[in-house]
Amino acid sequence: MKKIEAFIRHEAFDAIRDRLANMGLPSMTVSEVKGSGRQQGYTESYRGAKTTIFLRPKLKLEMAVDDEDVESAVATILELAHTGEPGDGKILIFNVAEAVRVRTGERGPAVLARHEDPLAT
Amino acid sequence: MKKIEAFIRHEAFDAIRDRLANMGLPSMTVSEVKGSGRQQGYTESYRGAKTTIFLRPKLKLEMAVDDEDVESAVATILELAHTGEPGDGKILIFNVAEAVRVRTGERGPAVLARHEDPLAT
Amino acid sequence: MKKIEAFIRHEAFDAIRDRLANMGLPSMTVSEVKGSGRQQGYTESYRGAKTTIFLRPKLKLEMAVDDEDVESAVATILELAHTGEPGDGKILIFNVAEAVRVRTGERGPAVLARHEDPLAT
Amino acid sequence: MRSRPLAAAACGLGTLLALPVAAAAQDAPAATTDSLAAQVASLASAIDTVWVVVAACFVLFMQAGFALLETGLSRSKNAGAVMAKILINLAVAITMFWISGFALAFGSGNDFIGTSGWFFNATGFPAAAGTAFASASASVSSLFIFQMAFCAISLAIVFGSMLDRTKFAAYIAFGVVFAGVIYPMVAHWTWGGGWLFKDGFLDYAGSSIVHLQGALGALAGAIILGPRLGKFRKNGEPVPIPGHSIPLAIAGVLILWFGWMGFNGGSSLVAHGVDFADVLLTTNFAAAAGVMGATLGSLLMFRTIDVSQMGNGAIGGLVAITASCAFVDYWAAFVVGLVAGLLIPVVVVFVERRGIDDPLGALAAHGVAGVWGTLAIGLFGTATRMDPVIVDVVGLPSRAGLFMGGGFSQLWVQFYGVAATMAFTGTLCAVTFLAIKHTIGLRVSEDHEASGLDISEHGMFGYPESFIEVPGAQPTPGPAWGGDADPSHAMTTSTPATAP
Amino acid sequence: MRSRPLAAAACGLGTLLALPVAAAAQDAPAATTDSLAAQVASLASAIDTVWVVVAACFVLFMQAGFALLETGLSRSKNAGAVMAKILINLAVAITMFWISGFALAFGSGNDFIGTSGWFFNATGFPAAAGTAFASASASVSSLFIFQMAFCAISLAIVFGSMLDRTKFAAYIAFGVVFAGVIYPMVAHWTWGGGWLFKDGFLDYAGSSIVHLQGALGALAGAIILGPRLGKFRKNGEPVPIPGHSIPLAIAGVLILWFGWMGFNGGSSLVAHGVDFADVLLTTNFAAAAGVMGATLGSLLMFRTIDVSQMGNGAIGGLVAITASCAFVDYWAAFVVGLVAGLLIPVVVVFVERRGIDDPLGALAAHGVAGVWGTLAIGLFGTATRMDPVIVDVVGLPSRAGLFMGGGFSQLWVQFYGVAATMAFTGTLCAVTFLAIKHTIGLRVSEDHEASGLDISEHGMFGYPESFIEVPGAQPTPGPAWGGDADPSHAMTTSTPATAP
Amino acid sequence: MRSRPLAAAACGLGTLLALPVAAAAQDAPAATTDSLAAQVASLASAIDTVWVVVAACFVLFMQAGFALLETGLSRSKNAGAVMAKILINLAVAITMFWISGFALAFGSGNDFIGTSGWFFNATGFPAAAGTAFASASASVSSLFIFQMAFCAISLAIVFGSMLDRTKFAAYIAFGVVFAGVIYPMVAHWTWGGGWLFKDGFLDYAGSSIVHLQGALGALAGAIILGPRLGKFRKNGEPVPIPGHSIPLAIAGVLILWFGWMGFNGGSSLVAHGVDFADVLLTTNFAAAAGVMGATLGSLLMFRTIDVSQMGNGAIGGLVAITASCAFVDYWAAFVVGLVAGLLIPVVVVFVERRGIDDPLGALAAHGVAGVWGTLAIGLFGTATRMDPVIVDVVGLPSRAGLFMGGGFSQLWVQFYGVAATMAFTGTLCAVTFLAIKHTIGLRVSEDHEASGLDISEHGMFGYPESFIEVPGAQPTPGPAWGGDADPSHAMTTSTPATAP
Ligand SMILES: Nc1ncnc2c1ncn2[C@@H]1O[C@H](COP(=O)(O)OP(=O)(O)O)[C@@H](O)[C@H]1O
Ligand SMILES: Nc1ncnc2c1ncn2[C@@H]1O[C@H](COP(=O)(O)OP(=O)(O)O)[C@@H](O)[C@H]1O
Ligand SMILES: Nc1ncnc2c1ncn2[C@@H]1O[C@H](COP(=O)(O)OP(=O)(O)O)[C@@H](O)[C@H]1O
Repeated sequence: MKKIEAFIRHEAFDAIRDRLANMGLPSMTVSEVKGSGRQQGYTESYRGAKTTIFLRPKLKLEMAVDDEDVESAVATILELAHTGEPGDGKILIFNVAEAVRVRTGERGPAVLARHEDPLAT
Repeated sequence: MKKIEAFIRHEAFDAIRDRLANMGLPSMTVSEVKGSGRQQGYTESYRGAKTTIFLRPKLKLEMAVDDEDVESAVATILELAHTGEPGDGKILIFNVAEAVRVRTGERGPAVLARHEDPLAT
Repeated sequence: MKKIEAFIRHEAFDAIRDRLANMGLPSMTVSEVKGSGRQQGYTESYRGAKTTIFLRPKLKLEMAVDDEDVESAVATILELAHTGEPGDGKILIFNVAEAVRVRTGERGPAVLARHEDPLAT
Repeated sequence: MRSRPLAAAACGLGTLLALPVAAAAQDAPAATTDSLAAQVASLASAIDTVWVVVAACFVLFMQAGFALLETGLSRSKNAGAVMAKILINLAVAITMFWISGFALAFGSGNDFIGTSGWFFNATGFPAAAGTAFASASASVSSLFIFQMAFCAISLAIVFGSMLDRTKFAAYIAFGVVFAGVIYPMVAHWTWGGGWLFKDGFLDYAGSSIVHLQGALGALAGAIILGPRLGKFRKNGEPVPIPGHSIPLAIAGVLILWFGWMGFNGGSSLVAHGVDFADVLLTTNFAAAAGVMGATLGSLLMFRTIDVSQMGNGAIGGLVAITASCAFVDYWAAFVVGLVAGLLIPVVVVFVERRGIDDPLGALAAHGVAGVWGTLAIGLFGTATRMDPVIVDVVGLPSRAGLFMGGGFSQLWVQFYGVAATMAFTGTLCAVTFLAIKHTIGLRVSEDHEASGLDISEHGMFGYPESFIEVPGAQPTPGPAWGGDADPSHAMTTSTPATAP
Repeated sequence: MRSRPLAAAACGLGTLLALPVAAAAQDAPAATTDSLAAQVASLASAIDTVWVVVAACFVLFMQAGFALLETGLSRSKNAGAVMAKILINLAVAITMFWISGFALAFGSGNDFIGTSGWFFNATGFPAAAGTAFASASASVSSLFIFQMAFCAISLAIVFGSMLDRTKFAAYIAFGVVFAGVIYPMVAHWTWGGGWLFKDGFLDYAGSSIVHLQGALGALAGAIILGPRLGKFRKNGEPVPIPGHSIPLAIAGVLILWFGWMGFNGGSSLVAHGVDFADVLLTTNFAAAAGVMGATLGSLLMFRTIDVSQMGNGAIGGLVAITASCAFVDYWAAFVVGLVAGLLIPVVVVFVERRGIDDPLGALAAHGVAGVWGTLAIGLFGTATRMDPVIVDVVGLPSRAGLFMGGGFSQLWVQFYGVAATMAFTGTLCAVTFLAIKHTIGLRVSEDHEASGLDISEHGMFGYPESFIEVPGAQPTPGPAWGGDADPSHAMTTSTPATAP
Repeated sequence: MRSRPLAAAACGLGTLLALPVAAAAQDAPAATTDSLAAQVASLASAIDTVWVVVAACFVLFMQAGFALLETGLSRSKNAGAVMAKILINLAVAITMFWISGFALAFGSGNDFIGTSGWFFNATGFPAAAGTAFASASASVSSLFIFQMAFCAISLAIVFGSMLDRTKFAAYIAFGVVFAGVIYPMVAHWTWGGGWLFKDGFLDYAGSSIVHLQGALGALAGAIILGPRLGKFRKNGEPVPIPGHSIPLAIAGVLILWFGWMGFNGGSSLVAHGVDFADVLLTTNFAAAAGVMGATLGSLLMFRTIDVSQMGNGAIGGLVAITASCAFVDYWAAFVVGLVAGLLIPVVVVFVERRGIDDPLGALAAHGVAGVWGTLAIGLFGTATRMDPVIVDVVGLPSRAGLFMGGGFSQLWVQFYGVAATMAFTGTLCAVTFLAIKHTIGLRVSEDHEASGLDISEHGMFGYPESFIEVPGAQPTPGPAWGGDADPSHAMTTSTPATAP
């Protein structure tokens, strides 16, 4: 079991979510974060006082998947989040020691398995 | 040392936090996230234009604990976050390579040890 | 490759970001979280009804770095986030199984390497 | 016409109205005292009408005050539903006051109810046709607007204690009954020349007629609805649910304060031959004292200076002085407001202890303050100020308040006037709410309440970007935030990047 | 002077004005009928002026209503830019109406255009110098203020459909042309005594002159700008972009409702010798019906009670009754408003289906409702109410609306009046916007739009704390939140910690 | 009574006021010129009173404007505390103006101070008893309300530069001294017939008396308080702290703009026999020019169109024209406003460079603009407009401004009037703030400041949901958001789920 953490642009999310859901991987969590990186800062100005801001709004996408789905999920994100401009973000992959489904108490890879759930598409 | 990440419903949090604090595990971090999963989307409507939204507000609970506390913490979360309806969420467990307490600079499992801290209950 | 997760005070962030950027580690992501820990709760009051709140605003700093940079990054955070009062936070370190740069598709430690990027300072 | 376009403009805009006064002044062969007297009477009516209309507009504007106050004190997931409620209630109040309210309140009839003038059929108002009324005072239309705005205020108060959990349809159903029947009947008793009027009951601008009635509806509604989910812990302890925006709530209070100048000031219904502005002094002194009283009370009771209580203090002071503003001296007005302010936190806690969930504090600010203000006339009223009504109009012997050496007689009238209002309005409101509860339903389902009324009843949040994805809501920083000051758009220079 | 400081105060403050009336009443040897007649005429003028000035202030205040409505319905990344737009547009409208607007609209000239009185040079207005106008009615200054406020409203309407993507400089450029030339010319046709006036075209307070003109600008602008990024899916389906704050938007609607009392009420331009308050009844009935109509329409069409549509319903009802408020009976006013309200969701959907992105719904609420309200006079106008203008002022034979037995004649005039306005204003607005587009540019770059106008055009977000770091924005909980009630600051007791 | 319920209603509501005018018109045996003259005088008073009262209400409403402006420009963790401040300050100002302010300002006394009429004891005002004042102009009560509202405005200005760090108790302490002593004394010098009045110093509606005084308090306060934590970097460079809501701030500006119509317009104190509406033209032209000036200034200095500066430009233009609105021509009003607007960004930067932290920009918008506007009379005043005061009332020889060919005499008076105000008010405010600092304390602790005033002084955030958990604040999506359109609640159809 692996967890994918991807720091991406907001604009990319809808397409990624759709594609992954179609692949049977609708389960994920996103959060609003601010990122600093190679992308240039911007300047705000208020009554003449200026500040340069290095943090920019990004989305953090977290999804735990079964080992066999990691590469396809990463490929999807890579394809759809890519613009070629600085600020495209990074994808990190972690080992998951254990996964539990709260609704059922199930554990292990089954919890993260691909599923063709009509509701979730 | 393990880190537990639980994606849960908002309603469940207060009870979980109380129980864990009573167990000597008051240390945790929560954040507002949006989740997609098996739970059904909902439809918003504005001036007749409709959109189906798949993301729903969830809480992400992160707590690093000593190995011996993992199971009791997971059991607590499982018990109190469980409703049996889709949307109950998932719990992921990760290995922590190292933990440091900023206040003291201490490292290792001691940092995550259970503590009967009166202030924190 | 390692990922550092640090739960810190808001006040500490600017200095940490500056120092790390100067060290060639400008890439990181921060998010607003609420933390519970050893730090004391506070009481709010509305029309005489009182509640004690245990969660306090914190910043979560996430940065994936190459193995060789872990210690210097942790030392920097430790130094600048430290006040000695409860609430200083904790630093957790995780192994990263893989890292990918979305802009280029590159993988591996190179993605997280230190870089003297003028734009990012 | 060519050479006088401005006059034409006036005509085009203004239905060109006969202008008898002006005409007389210019080309009439000679002004006679009779023609002048007629013109003077017409001007007197005009000035009264202007004041009443302006005051009515101020009162109408108080709807914006209630809207902000209520939305500010509700949770943000219900913020849009509050605004929908205000709009539909205002619409219902206006419509019902036109259909039946004005007739029941001000039509001729008996001591309890008016029975003529449905649909504001002016011929139903003998008084309106009477020359005295028509020529000497404000136009009947202006009086209608003023009274209509009052009725809408009373209805708006009702739902302050019912925020965050009431069904949209219930607003309409209750509004029809309240604005169409309940409120006007009680208004008739005093302002329509009914039995309370004949007994010398005084309520200058409606502490009990407008505010207490609204609060009684609020009380009945809050009890029948029950508290919001999560408002009380299992042990009955209240949980703070402090609304989502104190700035909006207090902006609402300030709008109400402003509108009250029309509320009390306009209740003279005349602007000439009387110092109608004097009630604005008592009104402002009481409001100021109300703020101070609630500040002090909050500090003593809660050991904190609760901002929402300060706002309620202002409202409480204003509500209390509404009945008495024309009948008490300045110092007494200050006392009336101060006591009202001090009562606010006490009553708020008392209400909450009873398990009643009143998000706005309407029961304290409009209910208890309304009762107190009405009774205060019986305590602080001066003969000098009361005689013009009690003696000259009603025809009773002169009276004064208890503390002004006048004995208990006025206090007694005030007391049973309030008691009758409470019994009558309280009962009818409770019956109406119960009827709604058992037919179309009064409270939304638990699911809807948890989801928030905005999404469940209106399909969209009041603060959409807080809860759902809005395309483009998150500013996506492109070069516009960075260093590419595009020299081509001179007026819209973006800020140059300073990154080295 | 020593013994009369209050009088002195009056002087110091008030340019010490001759007070002929008072003087006459005191020390004049004897009041003659002639001197009294002069005084009466002066008072008549004063009372008209007071009413017109107050009404003008209400109309000016509507700018705050539009500001809140528009900012509420734009996304929060553009919220500050909306406020900048309101300020600069108001400034431009005032300035241009002073320079050329009033002269073009109300100066003497021909049937199509006024040609005198630039820079509000009062000597350019023969009518103003005429005794009838000067002595009998409101002062020319007060009329200027009133008309100026109207012009600014018309301009404010234009940009409601252009939110979230228009360049700041374009507001100025368009405002100069619209307030300085387009609006006043059409106003001249009717209110300035021009050709439509002579034909008996009726538009009491500007359903077509103010609102339709604004909506035509909005239509031209929205088409030429194109929709916001992300507003339509590739298949043309609209995506909801619901703004960021319904509470602010509806607070804006309530301010507009209040301001409309001055808008319609003040359009009598006189306060004496006529029941000017009566139009406030029709106005409120139509507004109430508009809310109900839009509520019903939204429920039927969308199966949800859209709060923004309810607000648009109120505006639609008010816009529709603006032309007809003085010419129709109460029931007809209700019908006019109800139809306007029902039309709102229909038109909103129709507009969106055409690929036009109108964030505010201005085309429905100001455009279609404006047309409907203007035509409604030809349907529901009564001879009793129309005669004072049609017969007494314009000098045409008596007429009534179609449904009131008057045949098609008035409807026909109303129709071609509207048609002419649409052709003229629509064309000129489109030309102006095209000219702007091809010179200084009308729309911001995609990058700027995505970043939001606030940061890209104004260097700072309207809600800074939401998007950027503000030093100290995040409250850092120190002991102040905890148990250290510092006993030294009595008034500011912090809440004691209860943690065990 | 039975047959005339509406008249009865009027009575019940309105203390049934003798209605001499109407009575005379109907049943008096014959109207004599004497009785008519009395009635005309009474009407003249009534119309003046109506205008003054309405204007006073507008000025009172400006409190809502300041509330929104200040809360918008403070950080959201302090947003509730700002509202508390407005409420308590208004309460204190009203109370103190009643107790001592009106007596000191307008009571009879000497050239420097009034000494009669404490607690608005009307018998303390010989002038009020004088027939000229009582019968010819607005009622003394209405004048009190108007002046009271002015005093409250001046106090409100003080704290704009002290946001985000001042102790609650300090508002009360300073308010008592400022509204009870400092402000009224300076008001007496000019408006109370004092030494500046006798020298021909002109300040029509208070550029220096109201606004400059407030700004001097703001300056003293800001210096003694010191800047907010984090406002300046170690090298002295200012850090932007842009407040939390530009929409609220600019809505506040628009409310102020509206209120200013009463502020300047009502300062005539009469409505008849004079074109009191004319000052509204100069007022609006200056406001418009102020917006343009600040827009241009901001673009030139900052290379960005700062929205808060645009708002300050409007205020600056209005403040500047406040003194001069009745004394300068339209074009000059435009220039006065334009210069004030251009000065805004310059002064804001200058103030910040001095290390003074003025979150609102009050020193620029009320201080420097107030000085400029007062001096502008000495530059642009015309003899035609000044003579009615300078010659007819004060009894000095005719004068005009420097640029109007009048030499330096008026400019000199204006100059030393401003200088005296600055010295006197500046000193007393500084002394008061220092006294507060060394007794009850002026500034909250660093901890409290970091936590925010809302939680530390008021126990609850102004936006609770942003910072703490509110039960049920987060909408919990149950089936209500999904597909279970519950068919039982017809009016409240939830949106059906479309998920396949
Ligand atoms: N090493 C990292 N650790 C955590 N987050 C990162 C890291 N590198 C990049 N990010 C996230 O990705 C976003 C884009 O990174 P950036 O450096 O601009 O892209 P690129 O790698 O293409 O140069 C950042 O804003 C940040 O949120
Ligand atoms: N594989 C996953 N990766 C990340 N987050 C997940 C994953 N699965 C579920 N979640 C989180 O848990 C929430 C509930 O998941 P859901 O699929 O509805 O529950 P269930 O597993 O009971 O069907 C989601 O909204 C999401 O936030
Ligand atoms: N075990 C943990 N897991 C997750 N977050 C933690 C943990 N311990 C601390 N934190 C985070 O760090 C913050 C500070 O922790 P606290 O316990 O007050 O510090 P200290 O360790 O110095 O006593 C908390 O508010 C929380 O956000």
